[in-house]
This record gives sequence, C-alpha cells and structure tokens, in this order.
Amino acid sequence: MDLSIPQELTDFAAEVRAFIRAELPDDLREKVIGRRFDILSADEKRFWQRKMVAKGWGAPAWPVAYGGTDWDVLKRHTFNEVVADEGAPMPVPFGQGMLAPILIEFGSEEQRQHFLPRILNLEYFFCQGFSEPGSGSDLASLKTKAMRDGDDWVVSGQKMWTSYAHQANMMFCLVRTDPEAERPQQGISMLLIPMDDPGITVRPVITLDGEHHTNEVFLDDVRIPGANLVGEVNKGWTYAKALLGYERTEVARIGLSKRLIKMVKEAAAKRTVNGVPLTETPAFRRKLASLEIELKAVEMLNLRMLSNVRRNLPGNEANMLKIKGSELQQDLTELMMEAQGTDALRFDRDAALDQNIDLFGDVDYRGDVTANYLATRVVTIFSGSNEIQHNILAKELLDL
Amino acid sequence: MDLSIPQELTDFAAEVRAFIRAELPDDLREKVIGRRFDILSADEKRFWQRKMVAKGWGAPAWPVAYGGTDWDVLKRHTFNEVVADEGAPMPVPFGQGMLAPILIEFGSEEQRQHFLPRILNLEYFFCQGFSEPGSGSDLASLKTKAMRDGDDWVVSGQKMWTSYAHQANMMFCLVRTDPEAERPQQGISMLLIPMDDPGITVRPVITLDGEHHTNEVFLDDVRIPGANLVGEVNKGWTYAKALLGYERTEVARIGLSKRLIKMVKEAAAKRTVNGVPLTETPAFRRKLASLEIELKAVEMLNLRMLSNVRRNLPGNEANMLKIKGSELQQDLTELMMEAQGTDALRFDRDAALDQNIDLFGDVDYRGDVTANYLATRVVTIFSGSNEIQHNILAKELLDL
Amino acid sequence: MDFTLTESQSLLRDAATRLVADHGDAPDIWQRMAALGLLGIGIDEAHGGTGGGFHDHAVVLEALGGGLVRSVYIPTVVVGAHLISTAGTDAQQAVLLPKIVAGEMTVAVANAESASFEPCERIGTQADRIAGGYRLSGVKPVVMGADTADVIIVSARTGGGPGGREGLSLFLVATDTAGMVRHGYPIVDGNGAADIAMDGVALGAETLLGTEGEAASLIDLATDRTAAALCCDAVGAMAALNALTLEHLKTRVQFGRPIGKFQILQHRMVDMTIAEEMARSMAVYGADEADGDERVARGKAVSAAKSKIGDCARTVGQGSIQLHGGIGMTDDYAAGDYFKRLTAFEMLAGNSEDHLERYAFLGTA
Amino acid sequence: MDFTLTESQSLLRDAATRLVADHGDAPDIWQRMAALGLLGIGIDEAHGGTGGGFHDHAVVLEALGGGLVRSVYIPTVVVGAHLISTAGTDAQQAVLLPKIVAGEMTVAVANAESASFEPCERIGTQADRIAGGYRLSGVKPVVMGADTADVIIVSARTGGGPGGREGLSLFLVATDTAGMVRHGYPIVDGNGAADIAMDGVALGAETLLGTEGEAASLIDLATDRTAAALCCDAVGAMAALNALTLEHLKTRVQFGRPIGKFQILQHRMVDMTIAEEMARSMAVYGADEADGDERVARGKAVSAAKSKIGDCARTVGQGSIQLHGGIGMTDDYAAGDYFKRLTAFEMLAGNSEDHLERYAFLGTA
Repeated sequence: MDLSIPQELTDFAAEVRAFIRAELPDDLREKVIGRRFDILSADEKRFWQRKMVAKGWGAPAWPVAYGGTDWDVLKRHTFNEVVADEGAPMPVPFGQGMLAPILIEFGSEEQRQHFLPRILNLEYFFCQGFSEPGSGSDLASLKTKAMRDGDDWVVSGQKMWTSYAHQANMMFCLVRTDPEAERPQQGISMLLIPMDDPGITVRPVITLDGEHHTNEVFLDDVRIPGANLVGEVNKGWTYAKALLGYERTEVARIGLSKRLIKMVKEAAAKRTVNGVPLTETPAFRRKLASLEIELKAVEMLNLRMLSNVRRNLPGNEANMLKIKGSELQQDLTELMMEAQGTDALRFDRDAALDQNIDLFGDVDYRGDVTANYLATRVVTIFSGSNEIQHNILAKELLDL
Repeated sequence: MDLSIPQELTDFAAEVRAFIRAELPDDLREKVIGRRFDILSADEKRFWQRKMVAKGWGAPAWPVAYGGTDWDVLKRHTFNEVVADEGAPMPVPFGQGMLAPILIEFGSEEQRQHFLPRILNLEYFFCQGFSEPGSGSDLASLKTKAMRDGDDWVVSGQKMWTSYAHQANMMFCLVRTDPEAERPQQGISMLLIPMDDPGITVRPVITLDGEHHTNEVFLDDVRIPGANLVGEVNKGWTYAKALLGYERTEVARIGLSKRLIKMVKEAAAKRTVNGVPLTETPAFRRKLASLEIELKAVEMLNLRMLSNVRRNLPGNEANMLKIKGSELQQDLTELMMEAQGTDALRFDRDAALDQNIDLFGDVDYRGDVTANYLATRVVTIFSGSNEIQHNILAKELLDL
Repeated sequence: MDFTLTESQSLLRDAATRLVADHGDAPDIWQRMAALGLLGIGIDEAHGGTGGGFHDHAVVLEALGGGLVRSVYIPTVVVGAHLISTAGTDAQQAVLLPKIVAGEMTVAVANAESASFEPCERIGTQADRIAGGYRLSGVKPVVMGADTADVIIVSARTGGGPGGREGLSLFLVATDTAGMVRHGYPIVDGNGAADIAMDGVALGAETLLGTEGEAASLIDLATDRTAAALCCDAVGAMAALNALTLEHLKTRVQFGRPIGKFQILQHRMVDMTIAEEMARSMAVYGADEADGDERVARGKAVSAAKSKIGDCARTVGQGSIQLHGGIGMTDDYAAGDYFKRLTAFEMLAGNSEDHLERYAFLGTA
Repeated sequence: MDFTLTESQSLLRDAATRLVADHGDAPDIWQRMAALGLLGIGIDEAHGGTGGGFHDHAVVLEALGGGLVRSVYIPTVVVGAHLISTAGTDAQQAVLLPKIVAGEMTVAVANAESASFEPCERIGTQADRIAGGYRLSGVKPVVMGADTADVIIVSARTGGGPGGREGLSLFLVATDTAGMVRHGYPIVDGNGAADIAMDGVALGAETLLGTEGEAASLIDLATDRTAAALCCDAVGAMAALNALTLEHLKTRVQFGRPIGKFQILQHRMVDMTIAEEMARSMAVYGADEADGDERVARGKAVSAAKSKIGDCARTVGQGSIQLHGGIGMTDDYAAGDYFKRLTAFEMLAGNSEDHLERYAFLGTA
C-alpha cells in the first residue's frame, strides 16, 4: 500500500502539459472546452493527431512496434488526464482505441500493415457501424446483412448513432452473414467499409444540443472486397465483445471531470447572489464540495483499478467506473448550468455571448453550458447504458 | 376547484383536539409520542378505545348501524390527523380496520352480531395471521393448513410477523384448505382463531429498536368450530385482497408525519452548532424545509385522492401514498436523529435520560430517537413493500 | 374541499386542449387563443375579459405546456394584465386591457437585474423625476417575452435606498420608446426573451403603474404569479412527456420483448408517474394561493410548489431521456422538446434551490 | 502508486480476520488482540510495539468492523497511543505504551463538549494552575470507550480565550482520580461510551501531555485519526453486510424463484456493492493521509472520506435492511447489528454533513 506518486510520473505530466500548451492553438482548445463533445473538423483532428504522432504520443496504448509506447496503465492514465484537463483533442476513439486492438489481436498481418499506420495518422478516419434502429441495447439482433458474391461481400441495411460518419472515410461495421445461425450472436461478422462507396448515404442526426455529432447510415448494395473482413467470418460478435474490453481503464473520464469542476469554480467565482459570491452560498458550496469529493472517490476507485490491472488482478471496476463516471459528468454539467443562473437560459450561443458583451460590458457567461448539459445526458446511455452496466455487474460480479 | 376548508371541519378538528387534551392521560400520550410504534399495554389500548366508543368515535369508518359514523372520508381524515398529531392512541387496526369490513361485506349476520360489538370495545383484540416464514411478499404461497374434521377445522402451521399476538386474544388467519387447487390463491380460507387455544404458542420477535412488537405464532392441531370460518371456504384470498383495499386513504399517515416534523423542530431549536442554532445551520435548515415541503406535497396528493374518493373516481393514489408516506416517515425519523447530534448515539433510553439530567442538568434530548429511526425502517417493508407497490402501479396503472 | 374542475373549467380545458392539438404550433396561435377568449381570463368583463381566477389560468397553462406551445401567455395575461388590473388607473385599464384580450398587445415584466433569483430589494434601476415624467436607467437581463412585447412593465427606484422595499415603482414602457435597447434571443425551450437596457429613457408621468414608491408588493405578486404559472405549464409538459415515455416503453422491443417488461424500467416509470402526481398536487396548491393577498403565505406556497415541482421536473425530464435511450437525444423527437421545456422551467423565476431557500427564509414555523 | 497490501499487511489481515472469526465476541478478545501483537501497531519497538503506519491499523480495523467486534482499539491504539507517542515525555511513553501494547490499559480521548461536531476552538473545559499541577472543571459527553478506560486524555484550556486555538492543553487523567465522575452506557452498536464530568479535579503536573497551551494541532490530529479509523471499520462492516445481503438474495425464495432474480433487487444490490467499493477507495485515501502532518491537507482528505463513506454506509445499511425484508428488522439477526454499527458510524466523530461542511470550509480550491 503506497499511494505516493513517483517523481518520474509528476515530471512526465509536466512535460505533457508543457507540450500541449506550446503546441495547441487557442481556437482548438476553446472549441474542445466549450462544446464538451468533440466538434472539431476532420482536418483539425488530423492536425492535432499528427502533432502527437510526431511527438511519439500518437497511440500510447499500442505496441511499440506499431507506433505505440511502453507506458504502463498508470502512465497512460496520467497522459490522458493531462490531455483532457488541458483541453487538447482526445484521439478519435473508433480507429485507434477500438478497431486497432482488434486488428492487432485478430486481424491478418496484411491488414495490420495496411491499416494501422493509416489509422495512426488519421488518413483513415474510422466510424463505428454497430447500432441499428431496432438494435440498441440488444445489439445482437442487428439486421444489416452481407451476402457473399464471389470474393466480395454485398452489404445492405441501416446503421444508427454512427458518430462522426460525416467526417469519417471508413467504417468498421457489424453485419449479419448467417441469418440461419442457432444463436443470433453466431451469425455476425465485422467488415471494413469505405465511406465513399456510392451505395452509402449518410444522414445527419441533430442532437439536443443543436449539433451534428451523429448520423444514420444507409447501406444499399455496398460491395466490399473479401480482404476487408476482419478475422474470421461469423466471429464478429467475439471481436465486438473484445473491443468493449480495451482501454476500459479510461471509462470514468477523470480528466474531463477535473476540467469540468474547474470550469464550475471559475463560473461560480464570477457570480453573486444577493451580494454573496455563489461559492459562499450554502447550497451551492455544499453541492460543489460534494461533487469534488465524488470526483475524488471515482478517481481513487480508478487508481485502485489501475493498480489491479498492473498486477493482472480481476475486477469489474470498469462497469462501476462507467456508471459513476458518467453520473458525475452529468452532475457537473448540471451544476455548471446552475452556476450560470438565468444566463444559462440563452440558447443562441456564440451570438448571445458577443452581443451581450457589447450591450452590457460586464456580462460574463459561457453560452454553451445548457447545450453541454443536454448533450451530456447521452453518457449514461451510450457504450452500454448504465442499466446494462448494472445488469452485467449483477450477473458477472454478483452471480445473481 | 375549491381548496378552502369548510368551517364545519375546522370546528370539528378543534372539538376532537379539545376532547383528546381533556381525556388523554399524560403518560399514555408520552408513550405514543416517544416510541413511534404503539407499545401501550392491551389494557391501556382498551381504556382509550372505550373512551372513544363512549364519545361515539370508536370506529368512524363503520356504518352507523354497527356503531360507526356518517362522516365522509375528508372528515375521517381530519379526525385521524388530529388523533395522530395529539399523540392519542390510534385504534388497533386489525379488528376494527381490517377484519370488521370483511365481516360486514362477507360475514354471516350471526358473525356480525357476535364479533362487531366485541371488536368495537376491544373485548376481542385481534391480530393478523397472514405472513409465514416462507411467505412474505409472496403471500399466496402460505402453508399453514386447515383440515376438516366434522364441523370443525384443525389448523397446523406457523405464522410470522404477527404484530401484537402477545396482546391479542383472537387472530384472523389465512389457512390452506385446498392444497390441490389449480392456483395457490384458490385454496385459501380465512378463520377466526382464539389465541388461548392450548395448541397455540406465541414466541416474541424482538426488533431492532429492542422492543417486543411482533411474534412468531405456532399452531399445532388447533381445533376451530366451523362457525369461525369467514364467508365461504377457499375464498380467503378474495377477502385478503378486499381487506387491503379498506381505508387506503389513511396509508400516508399525514398526521404522524406532522407530529414528527414538530418534534424535529423542537429538538433542533434546542441545539446549537458552533454557536449557531441548528435551525439556522444551512444544511439542516435546507433539509427541514425540504421535508416540510415534501409533507405538503404528500398531503395535497392525499387530499386530492380523498376528493376523488368522494366522487367515486378511480385511482391508484393509495399505492403512491404508501410509497411516499413511508419514505417521508423514514426521512423524518432520520432527521430527528440528526437533530440530536451525538446524543442520539445513546441507547439505554430511559436510564440515560434520567441519569444525564441528574449529572449535567442542561442535557435535553429524547432517548428514543435512534430506536425510532431503526424501527421505522419497517414502514417501507410491511403492508406490501415499496417494491411491491411499484410492481402494482406498473401493472395496474401503467399497464406495463 | 374539492379538487375537481368546475364545469366551466372543464369546458375551458377541453377548448384549450383541442386548440393546442390542432394549432399548437401554428404562427397565429396567439390570435386563435384570443378568438377563444383565453386571453381574457382573469380580466374584468368591463374590459372585454371573462373574469375567473388562477385555477382557470392553470387549466390553460397545463394545455399549453402539454402541447409545447410557445407563447407569452404568462407575462402578458397571467402577470401583466393582472398587474394592470390591480394597480392601473381607469384610463390605463381601459386602454390596455381590451388590447390584451384581443391579442393585439403583448406585455413583458422586467424585474430581476442579475442572472440570479433575488428579492425586489436588490433592484437598482433608477427612475429620476424630470419635468412631466421620469428618466429611466438600468439593465434587465433575460426578460421573458420582451423580444416581441409591445409594452414592458419595468421596475425602478423612484426613491429609497438600495436594499429597501421602499421607493420602488413600476412603469409601462412601450418598447418603441426612444432609448429602449433590446437584444432578443430564443431560450432553451424555444420561447423568446430579451435583455433590455435603458440609459436615460424619458417617460411621461402617465406611464407610472400604481402608486409611486409602493410597488414592492406588486413586484412580489408578479414573482409569485410567474412562478405559480410556470408550475402549471410544467405539469402539463410532464404529463405529456410521461405519456410519450410510457408509449415508448410499450412499443420499443429489445431482447425479444417490449422494454417496459423490464422491472427496472417499470419502477423508474412509476417513480416518474408519482413525480407527476406530486407535481400536480403542488401546482394546484400554488395556483390556489397565487391569487392570495398575504405575502408570506402566498410566497411560501408558491416557493414550496416551485421547489418541489423543479425536483419532479428533473425526475421526469432526465428519466424520460434515459428511458428513451438514443432516440431521446435527437432534436427532432418531441421528448427532447419537453425535456428542454422542463430544463427552462427549472431556471426561470428562480430554481429549486432558490425557492427552497426562500421558503426557509419565510419561515418553517 | 500501489494499492495492494504489502506482505506483512497481508499476514496481518489474515491473522486479524482469523482471530475475529474465531473469537470476535469472546470476552477476552482484547487480551487475544494483545497476544497477537495488534495492540502494538504504530507503537515504537522500544516500548514493545511493532511500529507500522495507518494502513496497518486499517487492515485491523476492517477486520474488526467485518466481525462486529466491540473494542476500544480506536481510542486506545489508533488515537491514544499515537498522542502519547507523539507528545508524551520519555517517562510517559515508557510507563504507558508498554501497558497499552500488553492490553493492560485502555485509553479514551475526550475533546468535544457538545453533542455536535465542533472545532477545538470551542473547547471550554478549564484547567487552572494550582500548586504542583492543575485543577480541571468541565463536562464531556459521549466519550467513546470512557466507560471502561483506565486513562482519559482530556483537553482543557490552560490559557487563551474561548474561540481561540491557543491555550489548549491535554491531560492524562486516570479514571480513578478523585472527583472524576463518569456515567457509562452502551451506544447503539453495543460499544461503550461515557459522559464525564469534572468539578475541580486536582491533577499533578506530570499529567500534562505535550506542551502546555499548544495542544490544538494534537486535538485536530486526534479528530482526524478517529474519523479515518472509523471509516476503515465501516468499510469492513459494509463488506460483511453486503455479503450477507447477497447471500439472502440468493437463498430467499418468493414467487417461485430466488428474490435475487428480480431486476430491481439486482440493481439495488449492485448500487450497494459500488457504494462499498467507493467507500473502500476513500477509506484508503483517508488512511493514507491520516499519518500526515499538514493540517489542511489531512483534514480535507479525512473529511472527504468521512462524508462520502457516511453516504455509502447509508446506502448499504438502509438498502440491506430493505432487501432483507422482515428478517432484517429482527434483533437476533446479524444484518441488524451491522446496520446499527453503520448507524453509529454516521454519528461518531462528525456526520456526513459536518464533514462536508468542514471540507468546504478548508477550501475547495
């Protein structure tokens, strides 16, 4: 039992922080901080990813052979925390964090050679074709079908909640290749699909925050060469499950919550109620302290998990961290909204901000806090809703 | 829409209050207020019940012909609220509130003539033989069996959570009379059993508060005359369900919660933290206000329900009132404990109270608050746990 | 004590509900409301109104909330017309009220001066006496309906010091008055608001509403009526949202059965239903007191309602998005619109914490 | 950064767990703990102890909580011995510490003077200098372990004014000192406490512990160590209670299946399990800081832990009674004993609200 942080790690965090502060353009930083969800353009994402690649930090979790690092989980955690806290863009997760480990574990050597370098530098910007209109929590019921035609696959169907499909040029996609399989999980394969195929239509889905993060994707007789099959046919479910197990150590998003709590404090420090600073107002002060403590508790749980991972101890902490980390993000965006008072009612964000500063001079608020509150409702829904996380814990951990 | 309270009702409340203040001995009042659950002796309960009978208020919900009143639900609600608020003993519910309506609706005329007057004056002190060790929420699985022997029934089995069986001289009891019935609900009958039968053994069950409220009851070849069967054989489940529908308007226990909140305020007014009265301490003040508002919301929901009942409108508000009313009682007993600070740690109640007053003079706390907190955990469990109430609402109200 | 609607209230409910169902998002909804007589509720018959009390407003408001209607019914009819009826001169009433009833004029009410819920004591907008009238200077942010209003009722100090209840006055300021600056924008639920700024706006003496220097109790009244009205609107939105969510639970199939068969979702839906009923109970309570004259009793009732209903709205709003899953996050599905309306509700006219604090301040005795 | 137990801590855990399982409710449990060396943890080897830090205490405390052991380990070993080791003279250490290690002497620590959690500034017990020593007058309610203690470490003012941190001193008061009045009683979890009263109790100069007038930081240290130790005990109790509840869910059959098959109960059990893990994480954090010297950092960490673990204890304690149903309400079933221990935990050494407030006071920057 030794909770002290090695000097080496502290030095490393400082190095990452200094690098980001030196290299990250202000406008990118402001976009990341302001919108909570990554609404950078694809080019902006490539710009930053290539900066990180050049520094050797492009894909820390990958094996060194493919351009990764030899950092242990604690060092990677530290890195991610600083990246989030500084408002630097997080790597696009789909290619780097999800598909790449699958290719490394289950792909062919040819696929690794072809895809990994291009994923690393975002030449290939992947999106994830999993959910469908009728298949959300019950993913195994998916209907998009792929039929053999010579060496090719011909794919038709509809995908839903395909985040950043409008920026991506590739999609890894779960498709039904054996409708007759005994269990639905057994008839699913994973294909890599170019998004510029004429059979693909991407339709924007605008979310509550008024932004375009996600899409519906329609596939109409999309022809895919057999070489784009990941691993073996009808093993797609195995890969999808494995994929959900990668980088589970970061699911709590501690760095993001640390940045959020800083923003709450800054906003609260600028506001007074009845002449009393909001930070001294009993109810607000109590909530802020309470969430800061909650953050500490989630962080300690996360660090305990990392300690276990390093020692290969088992644990379902990732499911707990998903639940508690997502609830915390929601509570923080809600408190941020509360910290802005009625200013948070405004919903023409950039405009209101500019014009009000002109009109009153002393108005000082973030125009995006309510959009962020609304958008953050999704974090208890996506990546396995918190209800599903509870089900998993009940079954796997408690054997109920 | 007219929420004003008729003058007649205000006058009536004042009359009830005046009567109780004039007639209720201080020691009874103190016992009722102190212990939350009725731990009066059977004789004390009889004493007060007969006072009320003499006044004509012995069983307000009964038909006038059997000694009841013609009060509407709102007047009865007002009456119950004043009784609770003044710390007067509530009527023993089992005979008066549960069995009697069954006898009136389903019993024979002979049974009504014999039992109702004796229930009214507590000559017959009934307890309720429903739950069994293996049958709690799943009551229909009960195993206590009654076999026909000539005109008699011979009963054997075990009952659990039989409140006040140690004071009662009669029990209305669900028994299995047809083990072969297609559905378990169809093989159950209701019998009236004298508690002085030599085949009956009552074993105390001490609860978390250290008190003796409830019991296990063992029945070993207890012989019951056929006349003690309620209604028809194998119709017991119908009666049990009907019984749960009587006087559902009082399930929220508004009067009790009003008394509890008064006690919290009194206790808080006497305590200071860092020189500040507890009632001015932000966190406590906020909780108190919040529970007072919650009480108002439950009360308004209850009054809306009464208004509907008077107009014979349907509604599942009783299930909602059970959930919210019981949670409120728990929150209030918890806040009462908090209001006592570390004094609430003491658990040798009467003794600690006396000796401390001797020792320090200025110590002023109620020695029973923690016991009451512990005991009040039961209110979300008994009479259909709050989980069961949710199930009922999901099914009956929401059709899920 | 009777919680059922009177016959005329039932008719009103039916008419309002039908109007909202048929034309809730029509551009001429305001004129249609006028044609139905809804804008005359609470206004004396002498001025073309139909009379009635807050419970009648409540019936209309619940329909508006249930149908997501964007309107200025609260600032114009529930609050503005009431202030004019209560404090206006005969001339003011005779000129303004018929226009409100006819749907020809809308009103906003501008009191708060910071983004926080604060008592009228903190109002600092200055009204200096000049020849023939007053000169107003001050700023009022996020004034509901002020983006389109013809008249804004503005509170200002004609005397008294900062922090006092004395010296506050109300003015009927036409929005085309020279020097009145407005910046309008939509708030999160799509309703309109504006920040207004006045830097020496000259007003005639006839714009004074009520007795000079004695507007504090009118401002409290406006605060309470706004909050109580928002509560009724929110209850309508909650009921509609719960209905939508329940329907989703019954029709969305996952794992081979409607998701409403999963006990964990059933119990959450039950909790949301209970929250709606608790909210409805408190909205009735608040509405009943909103017509009252006794400041503390009215303030406590309204703050109790606003605080409790804010909590209920959070339970229903957040719960419904969660139960809907992904579809609840999309902008073109109604659940999100209801959630936004309930989110706005929580921020308007003081949030749950503000009203809990106000309730405690007014006394828990 | 490593959260796993060292080898010696693992051995300690195994020994403590075995002792508790075999003899947890034996009357001679204290002597058995002494025999195992548990009472020497944190005490210098020169005085018979085995050394070690707070994480070693944590291991023992979790076993004691998990086994519902009634003991004075916290006031005597975690706090009392630590104060003596930190501030005692060589003579005091040489006399007292070996007795503690041997289980021949128990210690209580008496600081608070009201039923509320208050800072040391509010201590008012007076210690007046007299020839050869001091004369103590004051009252300390609900002192843990004082009913059976041989020595009570009592804080009192030798100078300074009310409200200040200066002038506070500690005294080692033998409980058989003439004039020391004790009223002992069990608290809700069955552990013992006493109210103590002193009306001019005469003490020799040798009873002074530490430097006269400079005990404030020692009192803070005692407060933090008590709270941090209680947290570890509570985590042990939560883990055991969760295990008991989980077992109940798997074995109790209703409606033809184990009740643990009902989703609503599954999710609640999951939440209780998460609460236990969150609590364990915070207990480690608090324990790690409890040995620290920096008052604000230590106070914030311990208050964060006590506040959060108090909430978790409520989740687990109340949840377990609900999931047990009727059987959880009976006094002769262990679930109730754990619930009572967690109920006591919440009230001892400041409740969740107190520590949340203290955390905020110490600064959220």
